[in-house]
Amino acid sequence: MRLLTAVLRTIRNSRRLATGLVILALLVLVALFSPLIVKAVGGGQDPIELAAYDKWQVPGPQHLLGTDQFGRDVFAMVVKALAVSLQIGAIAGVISTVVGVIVAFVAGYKGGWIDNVLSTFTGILLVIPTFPLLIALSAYAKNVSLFQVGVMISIFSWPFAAKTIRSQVLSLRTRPYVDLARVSKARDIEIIVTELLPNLLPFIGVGFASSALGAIFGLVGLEIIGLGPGGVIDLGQIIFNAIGTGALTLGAWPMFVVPIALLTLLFAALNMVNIGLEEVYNPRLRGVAGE
Amino acid sequence: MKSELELRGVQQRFHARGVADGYVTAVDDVSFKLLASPPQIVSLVGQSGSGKSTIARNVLGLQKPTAGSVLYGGKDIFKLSRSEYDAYRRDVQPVFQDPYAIFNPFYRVDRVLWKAVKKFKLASTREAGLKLIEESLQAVRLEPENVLGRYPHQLSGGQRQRIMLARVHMLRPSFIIADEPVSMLDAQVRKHFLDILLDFQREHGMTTLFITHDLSTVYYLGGEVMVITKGQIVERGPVATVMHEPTHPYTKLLLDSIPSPDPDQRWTTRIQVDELERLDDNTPADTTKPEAPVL
Amino acid sequence: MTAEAPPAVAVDKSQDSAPVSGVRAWLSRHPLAAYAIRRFGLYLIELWGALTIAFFFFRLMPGDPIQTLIQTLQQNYIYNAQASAEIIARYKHEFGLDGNLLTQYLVYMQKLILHGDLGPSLINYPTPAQTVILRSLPWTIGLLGISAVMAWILGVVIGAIAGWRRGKLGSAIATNLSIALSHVPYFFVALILVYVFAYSMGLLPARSAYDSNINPGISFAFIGSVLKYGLLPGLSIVIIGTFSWILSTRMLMIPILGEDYLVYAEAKGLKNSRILTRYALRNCYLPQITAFGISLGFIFNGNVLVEQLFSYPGLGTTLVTAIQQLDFNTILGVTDIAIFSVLTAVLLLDLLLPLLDPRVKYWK
Amino acid sequence: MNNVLEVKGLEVVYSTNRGDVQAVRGIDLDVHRGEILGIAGESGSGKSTLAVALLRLLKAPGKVTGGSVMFHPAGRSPVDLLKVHGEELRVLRWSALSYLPQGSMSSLNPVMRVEEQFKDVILEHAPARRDSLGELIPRLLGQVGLEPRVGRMYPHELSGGMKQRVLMAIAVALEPDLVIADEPTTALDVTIQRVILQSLADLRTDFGVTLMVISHDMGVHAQLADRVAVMYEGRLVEVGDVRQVFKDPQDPYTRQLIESIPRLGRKAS
Repeated sequence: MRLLTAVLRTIRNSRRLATGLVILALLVLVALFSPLIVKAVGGGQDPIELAAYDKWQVPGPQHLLGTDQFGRDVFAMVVKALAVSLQIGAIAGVISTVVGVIVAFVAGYKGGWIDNVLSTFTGILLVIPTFPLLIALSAYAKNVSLFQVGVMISIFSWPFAAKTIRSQVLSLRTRPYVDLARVSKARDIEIIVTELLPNLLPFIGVGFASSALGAIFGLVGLEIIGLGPGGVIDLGQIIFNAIGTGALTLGAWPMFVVPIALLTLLFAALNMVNIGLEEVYNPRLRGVAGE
Repeated sequence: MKSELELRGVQQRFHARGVADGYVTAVDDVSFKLLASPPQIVSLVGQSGSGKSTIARNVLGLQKPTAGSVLYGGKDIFKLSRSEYDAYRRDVQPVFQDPYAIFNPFYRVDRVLWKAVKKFKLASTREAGLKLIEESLQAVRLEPENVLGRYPHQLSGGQRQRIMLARVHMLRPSFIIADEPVSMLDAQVRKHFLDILLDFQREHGMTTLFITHDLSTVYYLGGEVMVITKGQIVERGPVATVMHEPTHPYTKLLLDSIPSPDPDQRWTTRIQVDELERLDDNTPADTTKPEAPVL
Repeated sequence: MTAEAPPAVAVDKSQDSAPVSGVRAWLSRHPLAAYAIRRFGLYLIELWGALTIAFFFFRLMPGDPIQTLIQTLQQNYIYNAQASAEIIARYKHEFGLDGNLLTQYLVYMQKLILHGDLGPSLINYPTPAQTVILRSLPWTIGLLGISAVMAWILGVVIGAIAGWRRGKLGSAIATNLSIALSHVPYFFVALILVYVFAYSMGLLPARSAYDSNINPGISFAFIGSVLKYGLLPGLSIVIIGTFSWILSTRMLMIPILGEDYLVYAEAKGLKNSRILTRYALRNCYLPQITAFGISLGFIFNGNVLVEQLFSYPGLGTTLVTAIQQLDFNTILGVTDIAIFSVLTAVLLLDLLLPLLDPRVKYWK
Repeated sequence: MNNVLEVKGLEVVYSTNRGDVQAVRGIDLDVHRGEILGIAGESGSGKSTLAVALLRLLKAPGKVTGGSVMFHPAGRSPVDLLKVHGEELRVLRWSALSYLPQGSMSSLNPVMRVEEQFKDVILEHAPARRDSLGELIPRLLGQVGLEPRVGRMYPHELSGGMKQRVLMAIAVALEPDLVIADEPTTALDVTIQRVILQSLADLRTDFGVTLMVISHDMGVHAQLADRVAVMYEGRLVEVGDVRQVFKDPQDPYTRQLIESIPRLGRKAS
């Protein structure tokens, strides 16, 4: 309950954060209702079935965004693909945030050689180009599911979350209230969970948003090379499709423009959440931020 | 009853870059003993970087000394059995410097009091706990209804610092380790705070280790004083004696540096403080301090 | 009953009291040298760690590329010769696949470190992978290096001004555009640029790195052609890169505006332009140098797709081709080269930093 | 004209979303040429706001809502400090009106050598001295008891007291008419405080500057000031000769302030 009021207070303090969250909520809502929307578009039949309609229809009242080379309704495809893209963001976001948080707490709180080892390892993963590893992984691991791709992307995206949160843990663990908890016989795990974690929520939020961004970006990248997971259509795949079939030259611009616009909107929203949180919770930015 | 807290040859070194041997010695062979009875007030006075706050952390078991030991009832506090550890924690409690940072901004202020009730099993029921909390708040001249349920930022520095005293009042430790508890309070509030500490000594028999940079508060509290500089205690004795007949040149320098609030008693002589000597160690002045600079 | 953990002790402080050695004393008197040595040591550890991670990553990958390769080889032998164990063993040896994993690792690292040998490339057998990679390396370094540096300079300057003039319209536009676009993948912009400038307007080429009718060499025609062909892929990296540097520089700039030394500079009666450059910018571009190093790996990731889109003959394209052909030595080699390049660039930047920022040598 | 500064009816408010808070309420104050004027008061009394307003460094949400501040720099025509803007104000700064901030604040640019921070202000206002810089900076540093090599150092290599001394040397580099010092001894160790107070007194003797010293510490005023002005809740409750203020305070608040000074049972030497 108190968490909720704290969250609401935070949102009220930043228009940027609020805007980002609203856009995000709208996109999530569309994704949640995507089965219904798709159904409504199809009006009894599956609009994403092969040869459901004539191919390469231009946008019109029947097909808001036209149809593709297989005669599928592009609008329905985009709605469904949005859900998939959000899903991958959520999967990878959760996994990398959880891993990142654990590593950050162990490294930041325990310190010493454990911190050295973990930080060096995190540093390596942060700096080395991981995309080759990712594409190679998906190339070899054929017929991967969406979840597996999410896990694969998380392998490379947790260091970002770990790095941000570790530096916060380092600064928080020397706070006097941590000392006070210690002299009140609190154990390490208790201090981490009750004293540190609540104050780190915004940074964990930032870590989640960044990882989700990275994952969506990563999946789109895989699709562009043609190495995405089988059986699902995500926004990247529609773009890949549009390029591959020369949809641009055929005048089927929505196949290309709409997914890009949606992804850009999604990136912008997540980024606004990111920056909004940073501005609200960084006391040095708080005083002077805002335009 | 374990009625002694003793530092025996405590040394604390920290890693530091850019200094002669890679270490700075914050505390250097410090020994002293605090007795629970008769209750006493012992002040530890020194300037920034003298090592006085590190000693507080050593005594509280927050920092293990590089050498020497901190003994509670004759036993090293870092080697206590579980029951001894419980007793030590109960018996040695702090008041910290910064009344803002001592509260976790996420929680209401009464949480620190409830934590004390629960962790040290001061009361078995919620009602009994609340009664205890209210009593202790009143003992430090706070109205329970004015502070309970508030967030830290809604209270003044003086109120917050007194909540920490209320916590001490509840726990009734034999030893209070007070690390610059009044340096961030205004003059009026400061006097209040010191009076409560004196009350605690008289009425509840608590012994206080009072760490400060300010000789005038030491004078107000009375009792014993130890002067520390560069990690070493250079002079100790009853406050009146040390203030009136200082023997160590550093104590004299400290006393001479307090500006007299009388325009007819202006300094006529000059003192030289050679800050440049630090440069000759090739020591970056601001990076060798092991602790965060105090505000 | 014995004590459970004694109270947690502040940890980053050493407990040992080793005697002062001559080396340590020397290092403490030469903080800059100590910094450089420490940094180089870290570089070696990172390099070793990253190469090791990459090696085991590829060898332990699900789907076993090695097995696939062996199968391909075996199939080939059926047509070429008898599938004799001897021949397979020889190929295994040549590709570094004989022995257990540890042996393979040791042999691989030994060849790599002592001879710079990455093993033969599968598709170009028997050309070694390093030869294949070295052909494409200059293209990537040229494209990525120039565009990354340009994006950094543009972004830091614009971002600093946007922070400095916050509240003004121009600053608000730059800031909000950056917020919207800074996380957009490079190839989105690349796609749009291709659509507008290559397909619609036909102004610029959309594929390859230079006009195939011109002979490569040091000639104006060739260089002009390289620039012309590199413009679109480069631009896509520059545009998005600039936006993200604008954003982070602005975030660094705004707290600096509240710093006492800026108030002091104003009280000194210095000219605004001077305060901006000598006081504000000088304090906010320094952390961005470190950030630039860290971003390089990330930029390389995005660059792979851009190269692919433009069929630019750089590392990214080589990598994607190699993956499609299961040329595992080349894949691992590209990864190794990318790791080496990025880590070395970061090292050089970090070594450069103390010359620009007097505080660095005391950092941990 | 014997006054360097004549403040009349100065009002400063801070606008908050719960209405305006008046920080300075109608202050009248003259600063005599060559004197050291102490401004005393507890935290929240408005003394720092006064300093910032006089220096024209007041930032939103603070705003001057009334009054005038006539400034009489030697050899220039008098100006109302509240009415000068842009280039005119910039030229006035440092050569006529200079500022000594608290040394523990990060007023020195962390990435510039100390001598560079002398140079930029000297060259800005007195470009003719370019050739004599090599001699001028060490002399200024020497004046506050610092060795010439301090000029080659960076702020992070200096202790708090040294930083304060560097700031003092920069403050008088152009022999300004008035130096406004805001809590110049706060957050320093007592021994360093004494040295700084001595050096401040020297500045007046050596450079003939007028000093306005803002401090919450009554001991500082007793040791340093010629006259003391006491502020309470944004008003001046008392202005007078330092002896009169300490020995015979007229205002009850001043009396209270002086009584609350903790005293040691030992006389300072």
